[in-house]
Amino acid sequence: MDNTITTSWPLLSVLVWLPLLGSAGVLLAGNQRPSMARWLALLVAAATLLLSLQLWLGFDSATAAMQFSEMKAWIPAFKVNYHLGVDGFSMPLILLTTIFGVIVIVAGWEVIKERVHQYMAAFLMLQAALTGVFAALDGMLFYVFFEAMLVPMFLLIGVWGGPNRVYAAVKFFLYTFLGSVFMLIGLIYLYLQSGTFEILSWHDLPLTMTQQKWIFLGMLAAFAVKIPMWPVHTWLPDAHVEAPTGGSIVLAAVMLKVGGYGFIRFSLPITPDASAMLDWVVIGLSLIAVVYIGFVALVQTDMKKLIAYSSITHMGFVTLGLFIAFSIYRGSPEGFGAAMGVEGAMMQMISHGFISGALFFVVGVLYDRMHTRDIADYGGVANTMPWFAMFAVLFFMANSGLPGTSGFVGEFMVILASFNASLWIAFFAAFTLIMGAAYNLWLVKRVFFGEVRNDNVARLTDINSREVLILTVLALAVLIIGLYPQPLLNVMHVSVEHLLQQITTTKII
Amino acid sequence: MVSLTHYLTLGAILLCLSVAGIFLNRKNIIILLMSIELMLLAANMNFIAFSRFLGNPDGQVFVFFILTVAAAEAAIGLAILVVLFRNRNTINVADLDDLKG
Amino acid sequence: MNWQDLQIVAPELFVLLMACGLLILDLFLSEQRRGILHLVSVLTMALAAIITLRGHPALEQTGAVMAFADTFVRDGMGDLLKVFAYMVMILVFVYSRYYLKQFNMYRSEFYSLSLFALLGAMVLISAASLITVYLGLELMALSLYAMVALKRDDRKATEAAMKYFILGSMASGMLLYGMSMIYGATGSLQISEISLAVAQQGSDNMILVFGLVFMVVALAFKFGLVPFHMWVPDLYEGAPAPVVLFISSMPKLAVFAMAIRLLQDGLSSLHTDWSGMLIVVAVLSIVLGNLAALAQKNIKRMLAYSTISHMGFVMLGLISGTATGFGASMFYVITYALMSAGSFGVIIFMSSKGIEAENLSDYKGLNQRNPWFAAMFAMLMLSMAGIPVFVGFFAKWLVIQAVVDAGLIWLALLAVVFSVIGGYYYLRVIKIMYFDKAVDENPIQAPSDFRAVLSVNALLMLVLGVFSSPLISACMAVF
Amino acid sequence: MKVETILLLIPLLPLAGALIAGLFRNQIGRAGSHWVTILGVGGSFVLSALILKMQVYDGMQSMNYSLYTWGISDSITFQVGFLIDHLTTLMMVVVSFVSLMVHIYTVGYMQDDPGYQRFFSYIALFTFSMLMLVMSNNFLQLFFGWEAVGLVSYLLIGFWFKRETAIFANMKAFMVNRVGDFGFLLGIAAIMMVFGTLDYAEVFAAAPSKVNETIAVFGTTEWSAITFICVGLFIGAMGKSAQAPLHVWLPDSMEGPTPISALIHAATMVTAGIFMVARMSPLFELSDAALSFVLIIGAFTALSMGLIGIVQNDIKRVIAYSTLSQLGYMTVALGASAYSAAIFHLMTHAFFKSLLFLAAGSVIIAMHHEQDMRNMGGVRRWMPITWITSVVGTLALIGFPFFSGFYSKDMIIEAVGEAHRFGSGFAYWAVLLGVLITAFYSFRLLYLVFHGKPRMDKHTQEHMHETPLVVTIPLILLAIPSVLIGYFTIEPVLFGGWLDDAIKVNEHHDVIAELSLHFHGATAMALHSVQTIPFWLMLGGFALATWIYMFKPSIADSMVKRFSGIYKLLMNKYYFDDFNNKVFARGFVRIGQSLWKRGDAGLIDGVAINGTAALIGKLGERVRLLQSGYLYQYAFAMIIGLIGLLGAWLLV
Repeated sequence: MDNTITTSWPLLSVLVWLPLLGSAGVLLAGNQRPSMARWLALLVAAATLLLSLQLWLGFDSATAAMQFSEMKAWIPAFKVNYHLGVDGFSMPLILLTTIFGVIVIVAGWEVIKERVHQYMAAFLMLQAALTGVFAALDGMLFYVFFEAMLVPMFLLIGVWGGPNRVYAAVKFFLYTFLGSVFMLIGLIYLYLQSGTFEILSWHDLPLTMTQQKWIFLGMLAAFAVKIPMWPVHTWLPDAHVEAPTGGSIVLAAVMLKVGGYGFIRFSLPITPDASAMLDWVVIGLSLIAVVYIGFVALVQTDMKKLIAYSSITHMGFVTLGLFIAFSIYRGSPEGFGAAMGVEGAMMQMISHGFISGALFFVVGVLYDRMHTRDIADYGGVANTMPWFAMFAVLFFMANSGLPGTSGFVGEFMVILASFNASLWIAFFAAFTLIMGAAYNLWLVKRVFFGEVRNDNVARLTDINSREVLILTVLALAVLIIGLYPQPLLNVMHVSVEHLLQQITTTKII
Repeated sequence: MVSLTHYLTLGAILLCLSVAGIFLNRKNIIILLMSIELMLLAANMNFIAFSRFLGNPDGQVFVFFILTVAAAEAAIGLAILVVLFRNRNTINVADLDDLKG
Repeated sequence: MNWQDLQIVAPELFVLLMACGLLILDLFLSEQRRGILHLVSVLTMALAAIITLRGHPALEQTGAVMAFADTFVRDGMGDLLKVFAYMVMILVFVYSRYYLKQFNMYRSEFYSLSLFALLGAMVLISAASLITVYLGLELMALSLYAMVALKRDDRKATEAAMKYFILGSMASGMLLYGMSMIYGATGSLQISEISLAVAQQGSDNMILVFGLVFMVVALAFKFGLVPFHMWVPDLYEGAPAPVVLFISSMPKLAVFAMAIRLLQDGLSSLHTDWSGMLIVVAVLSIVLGNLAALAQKNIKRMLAYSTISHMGFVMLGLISGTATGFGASMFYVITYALMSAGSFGVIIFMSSKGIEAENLSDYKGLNQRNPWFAAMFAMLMLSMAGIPVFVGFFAKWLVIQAVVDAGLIWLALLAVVFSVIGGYYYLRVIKIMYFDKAVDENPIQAPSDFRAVLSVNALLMLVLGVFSSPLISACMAVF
Repeated sequence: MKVETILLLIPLLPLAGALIAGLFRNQIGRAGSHWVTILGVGGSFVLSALILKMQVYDGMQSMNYSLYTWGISDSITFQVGFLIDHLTTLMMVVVSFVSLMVHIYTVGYMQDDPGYQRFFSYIALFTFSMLMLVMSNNFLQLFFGWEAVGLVSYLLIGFWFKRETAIFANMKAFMVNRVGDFGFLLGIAAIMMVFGTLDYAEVFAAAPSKVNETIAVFGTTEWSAITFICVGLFIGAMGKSAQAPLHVWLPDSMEGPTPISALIHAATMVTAGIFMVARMSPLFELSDAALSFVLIIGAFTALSMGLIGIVQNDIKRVIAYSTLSQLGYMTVALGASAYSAAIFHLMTHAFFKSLLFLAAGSVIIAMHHEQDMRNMGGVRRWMPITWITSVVGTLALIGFPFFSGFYSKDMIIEAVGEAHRFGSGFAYWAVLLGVLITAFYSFRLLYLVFHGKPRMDKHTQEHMHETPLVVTIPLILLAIPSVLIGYFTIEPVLFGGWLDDAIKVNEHHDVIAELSLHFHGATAMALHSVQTIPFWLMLGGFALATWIYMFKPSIADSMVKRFSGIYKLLMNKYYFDDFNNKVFARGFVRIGQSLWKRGDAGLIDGVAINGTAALIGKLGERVRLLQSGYLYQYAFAMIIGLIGLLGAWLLV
């Protein structure tokens, strides 16, 4: 499927490189002129966001071909190309990235006081790497971006993080690094088999079951850690707890999606037979994530940890939705519900981006004022911060999958789809209705409702205009997606069909 | 009649002696230097033996180079030995353990 | 001996003349005009580079030209390695000048010795006969022994020198012994003839394998591969930083060439044998090097162990025995030389008022004290760790690809897993620089040329990463 | 004005009111907020009435159309749309009317509450959600409204979020409802799988052809798909309509302000489940098993909850438990396939129950938010209007002839009597007994509050007075239908086939048809009732209550002593709450703790991650020691290496 549509000007390259240049500029602003660094960073991010809208407007949702694609030889000696392009899967995720590119910078506006320029620059680098990951159509290029994003995040956690930041940062880095090197071997093996690093030509590269199995496991190691799946999820709570607000936002909102995207771009189409054979592993782990992690989230005492664990359960729906297709096809060849599973997974990723981002911002707002994330230190916040409480309740409700919010769409579709595979998968998946409500509402009850717990809470001041702005934007996003997901679904529909057709045709010959 | 094997065996014995000298000797560094010379001689022995039996002079030429280099090596070795002694008033091998781990 | 030959060896000849010249020049220079020596040496390198790059008419048609009764070969690989050798030497000179001044070792010996060492390296690189191999190697080694001992009144330095000398001469003894065996088995010292002879009689010849083992051991020693690595950590810790900087970068290029000459050009028919031996030492080095580095507090020692593991990675390329494999190793060794030069550059940069900054804790809060050079060092460390966009990653990628290509996936897995473990101690350096509070806040000063070169050197890690293609294809082209 | 526009306006007007009152609360002020919401809800009431008129007089046909496409996925088009038939219209009118009354009433009830605007925006929002729920033409939107009303109820129960009890109650309510929704969602998923669509019309059309479809459970065992769907949906209904054992949230929900109890927890939201099952009658009719399940659950609820009502002392809780038992009645009707009877009772109950709640609220205002009946008594003399209206409500509730409650309840009882479904016998006795109990606790309440000698303290007594007009007018307005609605609507609603366009009953068990044979008009029915058991049971309950609470209060206490066991059981509400707290609430937390501490922190992090890290670190330290620093050992290492290689390549 190389009939890719190319554009007149390299939009994707601009989206990748503009933030990088911007970060260089921000660094030059130096430590002495924080405000300049802020404005410059904001300018760059905003410009990128505006440009990225072009992706949405100019996107042709009638084809599964790669669009806006650019192709230049990078390392010809090994057929490595600088090949970018987007389809219905990557385009929304890139938009998510650019949107949060702006949000995190505003989120850290006056909160970050020391080494502002480095902070802002790190975020711009991160954004560039993330955009690159989603846009890359070359295995090596993908890997380069995939790893490159670790460094700025490592610094963000380590420099601006909490008391236990070093442990968290190193854990985050090594965990992901270890996962990804196995993928690297997979990529190299694919190159040696196919003689190219073109992901798209890997899609139709015939492989024996054994080869597929090993490649699949290699990829799984990388993406399972990234997304993260039980039992390789333990880096996430630590990273989230220690990271600065902005870091948590980007980590939850965008970075986790790389894992899900990896499954879509690599595991499923490249090793369809192995995926079909080992789907029970992924499904099992996803259900464990939903139930087990749900329980764990229930008893967290640290708000960020709780949200982090809830992220893991939500990502469980992504993996479930992606891999449920196989057992559906096993049940009935026409595979009714498979597409819904995949689309549900995508919707879940996007919506979780907004919701978790918003939730971490909510916690950040409280943390900036009280410098604690311990639920026990709060109580009756709604008395002193009524408007903030309103937003917070909305987002926590969305997090518990309330219909009308984006949180509902993905879970609903995945549960419906998985019912076609097996009553019991759907049963355990639907368990999230109960667990989700439990940990979200309990937190809301303990933090926002009740009598004012202590003087610190009494002294709280309601959100300022900057915070209102961010929360409003996110709230609108959550509600719009929840009430009218069709535009998004429409964008990915053809690509999903293509993916399903790929995973249903065996590669063993 | 002594055959090539005898010479090679001699060479091998010299080598073993030198090696033994290097890692059995716990006392004097000078012995180490001597052992190293011995090792070079073992190699020379082989070269000469081979070139004699192959009827090819290259080996003997090589030996001359080796001897020269050996001299230079000895010079440097002794020079280092001197500085070493200046610094710590001992040339006891067992005392050279500042650097470890 | 004729004009033809001299033309071929022009670079070596030039370096030789300049080395001797420096010795003489020193006699007529007063204390404060030593700067000239430095200048001259740097210029020498530049000119040598030009001479080398001008190449040789015969090189175009035939890949290689021989000289001096076929004991000296000049080919693409050699020239490429030499050019990078000069480059590294320039780094060495610029970095060490600042150090030598601080530790009042600013005398001509350093320069002339390093030029002689370079000459040895060049000869080694171009060696086409066992004799030239040996001579080049010894010339290099002897100069290095002397350089290590340059810091005459330093306990550690002299101890390191002694250890290095004893073990080094032992290694060359073994090399000779191995050579004698090869000679006996093949009846020639000329490498190409050796390979022919070996090809005829096959690898079942016991003496041949006997000699091979000895030679591999010698090579392993020069690379600093486990279990022949013992000299490396002690030398790195004991020797003065500039010398370590030198030993850790330039000779690796020469030794790599030596490996190619002996193993590939000479004994390629024994590939199955020597690749097996290399696998053993490579695995040991990667495992032990990374593990031991974890436990180090002294940054020079840490880098020593990291060198050991890196050399293990270089072996991975050789093991495959394919052209791409050799190219990969060459790319690795070249980029590693630059990386390590940069890292020791930073160490010199940090050392001030006659105190070497060799404890990791000396780097605390470098980001507050000097964000730019913190960033530079971070880049070097990330490159060593093999994090993408930095050149170190591409080197690792290529060698691992070679191994996978050779069907040794288990080896590839082991390599990547341990490179992750290795990643930890490089990260620790970054952590110390960025996450920890500075102990002494006073800023770091260094001469501008030093700072400029160091910056270039570090940025090269990024540039060579993003635009790795030319160098990669260059390395691939010479095999 | 096009009818589509009208229909669109009906839900949107309250929504607009809610948004304005909520987001611009400070700009528009208190008065502004109640005006905007009252206008919104009033508007939608008027329009709903208009639609009703169109249907009754202008013969408007039922409409089924979609507003917009929510999403398309996998050949399924999720629509948001309206299905407007008589059932819908009836619900719309009831909901908007009661809601309007409550809005007006609230002006008085909440007048000095700081959260005034917030409250109005909430109840308006609720009206919107409830209307969307009843007007929906597909399961997705149904679920939307379903959870949306749940959300608003959550917000409103916890309206006074300072009260620990309130915020506990609202969380409990939401959680229990989520348990119901769990089943509901699985039901919807099953529908998606079996029918491949979520549109009512399509599903109902295809339903008969799917009777033999099955869903695979453990390998070989298979369940009838229809039964699974119906049970799943009904579990949802159990949550919303508070059927045992998911009823536990409703009594606690009384922590919310009284208008909420009237609007949400008596008249509208809790009846959503009843409405839903009636709406799904074409499905339920296909599964006798599911209907029996419904029947039994309903009967049990009707009886057991009424009993608890007897021992309660909090005025609102008594009414709450009576609501529970009335909901039980409706469920029983559903289980007996007498859907229209259920809807009929739903309607009448909406009026008289909200009337009772608002009256109780009015008393509570006068008592300065005192809710314990033991501290009341003799209120009658101060608050005549409240008293009258309460009496009316009570009579309607106990089903006194000619009052609305009489017709609806009597119909249910007779319907059950006619039904021959598994469990109908038990159900019949349950509902009969229920009549007696209802009458008893209703009059107990009436006596304790309005009659006897005042038991409140001096201070309160001095300030006792009738509540303002904004409170009493809604009471009067609700009293009227409580008396009349039954008399006038029983004929069309039950026997006139008014609901036939919505409710499909399989003729084999069409009990209403049976009843219609010997139904000769409302009057006749009322007069004839004198010869029926329920009437006498009702009188019995009345007599008992009068005897005990007017003449011999001592008996109550002696009874308590005599049957202390039963009394304890009732006071503890059959220990449902304790069970849930111990087993579920604490159990879940304990599971979570152990999974976190043992699983995550202990095994994965402790052993696997940090353990490995520590191990590697140790190895490093070990390896380090190899570098002893002794030259001869270095040399030795080299020799070992050499010999090793030699051995490996020469000997082997």
